[in-house]
Amino acid sequence: MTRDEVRAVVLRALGEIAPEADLSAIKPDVGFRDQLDLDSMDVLNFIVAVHAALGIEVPESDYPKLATLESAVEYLMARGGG
Amino acid sequence: MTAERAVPGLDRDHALALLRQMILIRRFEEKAAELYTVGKIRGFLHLYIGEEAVAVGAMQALTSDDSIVATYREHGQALARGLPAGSLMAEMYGKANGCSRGRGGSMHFFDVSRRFYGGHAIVGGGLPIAVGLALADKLQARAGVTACFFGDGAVDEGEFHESLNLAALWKLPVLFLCENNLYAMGTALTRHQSQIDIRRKAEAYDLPADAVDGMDVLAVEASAQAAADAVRRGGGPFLLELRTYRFRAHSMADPELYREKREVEEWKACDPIAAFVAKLGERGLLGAPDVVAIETSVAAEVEDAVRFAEAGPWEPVEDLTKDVYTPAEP
Amino acid sequence: MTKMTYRDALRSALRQALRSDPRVFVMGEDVGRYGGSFKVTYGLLEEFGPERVRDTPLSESTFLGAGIGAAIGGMRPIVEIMTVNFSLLALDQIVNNAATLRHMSGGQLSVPLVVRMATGGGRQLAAQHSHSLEGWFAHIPGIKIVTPAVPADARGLLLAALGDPDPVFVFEHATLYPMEGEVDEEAGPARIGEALVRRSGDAVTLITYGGSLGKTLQAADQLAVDGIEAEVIDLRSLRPLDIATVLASVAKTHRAVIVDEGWRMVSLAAEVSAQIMEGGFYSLDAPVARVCSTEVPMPYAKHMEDAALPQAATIRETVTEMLRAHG
Amino acid sequence: MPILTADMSAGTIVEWRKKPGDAVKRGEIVALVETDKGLIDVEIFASGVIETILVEPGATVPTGTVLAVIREEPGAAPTPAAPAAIPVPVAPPVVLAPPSEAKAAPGRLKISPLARKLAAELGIDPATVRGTGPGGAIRREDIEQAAAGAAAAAPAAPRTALDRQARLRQTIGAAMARSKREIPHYYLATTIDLHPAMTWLTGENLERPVGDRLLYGVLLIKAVALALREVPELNAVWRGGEVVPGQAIHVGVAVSLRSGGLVAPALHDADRQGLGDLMRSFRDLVRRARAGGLRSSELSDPTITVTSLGEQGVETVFPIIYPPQVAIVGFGKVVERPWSVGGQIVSRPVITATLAADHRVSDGHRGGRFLAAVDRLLQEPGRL
Repeated sequence: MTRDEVRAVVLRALGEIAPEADLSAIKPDVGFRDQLDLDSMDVLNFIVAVHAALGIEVPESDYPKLATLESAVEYLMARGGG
Repeated sequence: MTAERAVPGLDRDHALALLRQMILIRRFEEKAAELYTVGKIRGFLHLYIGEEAVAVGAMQALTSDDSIVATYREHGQALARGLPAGSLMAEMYGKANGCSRGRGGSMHFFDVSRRFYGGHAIVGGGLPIAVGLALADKLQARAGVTACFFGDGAVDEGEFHESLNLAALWKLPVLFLCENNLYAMGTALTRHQSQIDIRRKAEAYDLPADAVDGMDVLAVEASAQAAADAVRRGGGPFLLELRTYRFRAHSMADPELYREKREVEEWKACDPIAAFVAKLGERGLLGAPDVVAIETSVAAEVEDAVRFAEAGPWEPVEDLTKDVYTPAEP
Repeated sequence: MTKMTYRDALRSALRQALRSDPRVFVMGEDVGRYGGSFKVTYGLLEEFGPERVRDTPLSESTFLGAGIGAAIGGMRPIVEIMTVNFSLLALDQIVNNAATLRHMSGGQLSVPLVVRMATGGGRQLAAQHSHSLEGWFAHIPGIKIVTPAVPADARGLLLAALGDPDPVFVFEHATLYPMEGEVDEEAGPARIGEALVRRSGDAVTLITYGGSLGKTLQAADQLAVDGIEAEVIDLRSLRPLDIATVLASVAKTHRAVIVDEGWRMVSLAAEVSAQIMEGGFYSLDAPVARVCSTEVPMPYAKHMEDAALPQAATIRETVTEMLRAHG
Repeated sequence: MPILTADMSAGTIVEWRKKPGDAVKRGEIVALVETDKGLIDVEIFASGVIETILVEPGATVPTGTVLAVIREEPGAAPTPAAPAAIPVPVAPPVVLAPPSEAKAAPGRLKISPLARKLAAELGIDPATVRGTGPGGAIRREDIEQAAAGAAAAAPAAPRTALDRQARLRQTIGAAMARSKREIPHYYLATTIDLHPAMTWLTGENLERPVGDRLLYGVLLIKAVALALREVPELNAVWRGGEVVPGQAIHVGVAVSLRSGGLVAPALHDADRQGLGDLMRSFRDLVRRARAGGLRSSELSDPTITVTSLGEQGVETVFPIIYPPQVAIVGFGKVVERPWSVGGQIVSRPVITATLAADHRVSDGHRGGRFLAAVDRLLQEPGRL
């Protein structure tokens, strides 16, 4: 998949968790939890959605590596998303 | 039974009138049976075929001032009393132009203008009403006899004994007319009464009584006249037992398991209409053309009654509760 | 206004009717020579004669049926059935004739009949002489039911019954005959179908009729001591039932208790409760309560009969429990 | 086939008394029929000659069926044809005039008893709720809508979202005010070492597929649920002036709604569910709470509530009890703290657990035992 396709998957996952959020306004390098006021339940649902879409199992220890839009795309591309 | 009554010079017109009334009842009932089989008449239907002489004969003894209380087998009494065949047929259709506005049906004909105070469907339920009507006449010093028709079944009810006692005790002008047709629905008289000579029941209340062959219209007329005269003399009530037989089932739903076809045929041999036609023929009071003329005019009258019923309106449902109570004066 | 007993008030109405209308006559067991089993018709035979004050044989079905026939025949009969317990013998005439003939005849027949009966228990007469069956009669369309609880109504409602073109049944609780009260002998007939507030209050509405009014007022007075002001409504007639007056009161108090000497199940109280629920649902702060007779053939022994019948104490406890649970 | 009895709808031909070619006269018996009332003769009302017999003996046919064809004599009166259906007028429903509802006393709220009871239980002031019942009467659904607040509503036009949010704010406000006014709260707090729980959890999640991973919140809920078995008086509601013990342990879980506001629907029988099931129920409850799909029982059933504000960076929570419950447990955030283990100072993840309870129902002694039980249970996460 291309970077843009992976990026679209991440944004769609975020959209399911925060339906009212304006996805286009998400800053790529600021943590999702702060921008979208996500709690641990939201993060778990985000990880599950990414796994469902890309088949990538993100271990708990790697959660911090998906804290921002950029780092998430980077992480997922590196693990065969690309 | 009392000795054969001598019939004073029988007047031809009167005889033909009696015959026409009996034939009208017969044809009316046959038409009712027919209309029942095609669903025009519903519910219960109790036919009077075979007992015509009782209603026609007894009615001759009553004036327009007299009152009548009858039972659910009252088509014959109603027709003999002069209620128009159309209003009776319409009532059985359930139409608003019926004599009870479609509210009563076959078992509950009413016509207060002719002092016909109803068909009553509770066996024995009409007797106290008749006693009360007679009490009202007596208290208002009004001339008048209340004729109360009931069957042999009613003789079993407490109200029969209470009514005869009260009427005798207070010397009320009630003519108790017991149409003994030998069956209370499916129970023969011998199986529902210990004393089957019903006329003798009156002795217990010190009340005059008589019995007569209910298949002979002239005998019935004479006995009823004598009984009514006795009552009019203010001597109190009279019990007249009219021994008759119904040729049809108790009602439309009766397979007649309780009596033999043979017995019915034997009684049919004494058909009140055929017997009367024969008697009048012997006396040269009537010829075949008279019978044809009566049959033709009766047939027309019955057809008119059916048309009247067919054309009748249904009572509007909005009137459902009308007459439960008397409307308050405005 | 004069002070007279309930029975005297009834007699005053009977006498007034017999004097003013030749069509009126009285019929019943021992109403004449014996002077009436409850002494209501005492003296009428001597004043109006045996034609108009008629002792009857013990044939309730037939002399009530005869009353219906006489009414159809133009008279204004007053039939006395000694007590409601014996009226069961005449139920066929009442239901199938009195209540039915006008409608079934298409409006041709009118039955201007008055039937008076004593009713109720509390006099240790045991099961067969203590019934309170007004609720049964109130079930039947075509007749009217009145239950005078005080002498003034005994006179007023009886006069109203006599003036009514349809059958009216007057139920006189047997304990009320000796009760004294103010009666205006010039007053005209009362109005059938109109309930009265006998005591006003705001905490709860007590609805009753006939023989239970006294106990209900007693209970209300006892509740007042505890600061609970109960409104007491005397229905005065069971059919037609004046539910409007009841609902107006419940809209104010939001609580209702019905006191009815009939047996609880399928009682008159059940019907009033249903109509309150239907018409006053949003006024209710508590389920409607009923104080009725225990469902038992009335026992002879006094302490047992008292336990079976509604009492002022039971009414009071029912109200206090209702306020506690749904305060 | 003639109608021969009052409720006859069909009949069986038993035998014919006539055959084709026979003459028949009005009134004659032409056949015998078996009806519901027994064998009855069939009378003919027309005169003429039988042409054909259409229904043979043994056949059962509905009333009105033509049984035989007769060539009628001229002049016989025709029977009015049997009506296909008897034209009985269709009775319009007789609408009894509804009993006139006595005017509700002015200022009197039109509310159903059930709705009034539910409002009291959810701490909702009915006056703030708009009724959708007859004449504006407030019904159960109206209270539930108010209780579920904004979440319950489908995404609607912003204006109504604001209304709903305002109304939810009012509803929560009313409940909290009433709780403060009526419930004598006492507060206890304790700090719990979560090291055993967190290490167990990390190992557990490694073996679980992504969709079945557990959050530490589930461990806290299960510990609270099991601890309530040891101190049951905290698992109850206050109703009609007296404590009503909970028939089961339904833990209300405070769920923040994305558009603001909070609801605390119940996790039913939290003490009896395994951690996996409890996690699934917990995820489903949060999803439905936020999508507005809560069931009314989930709103009215909690026997205690757990609120966790750790993720908002709060260390210690001093919660207010949700009426009609009699206790509430609060958890702060998990922080690394110096911790003495066998005299040695080590770094340990700890969490502050607080209990607010109704002093009418329990006292500090019992509350303390409860928090101690929660702490003890969390030291053996494998047995939760």
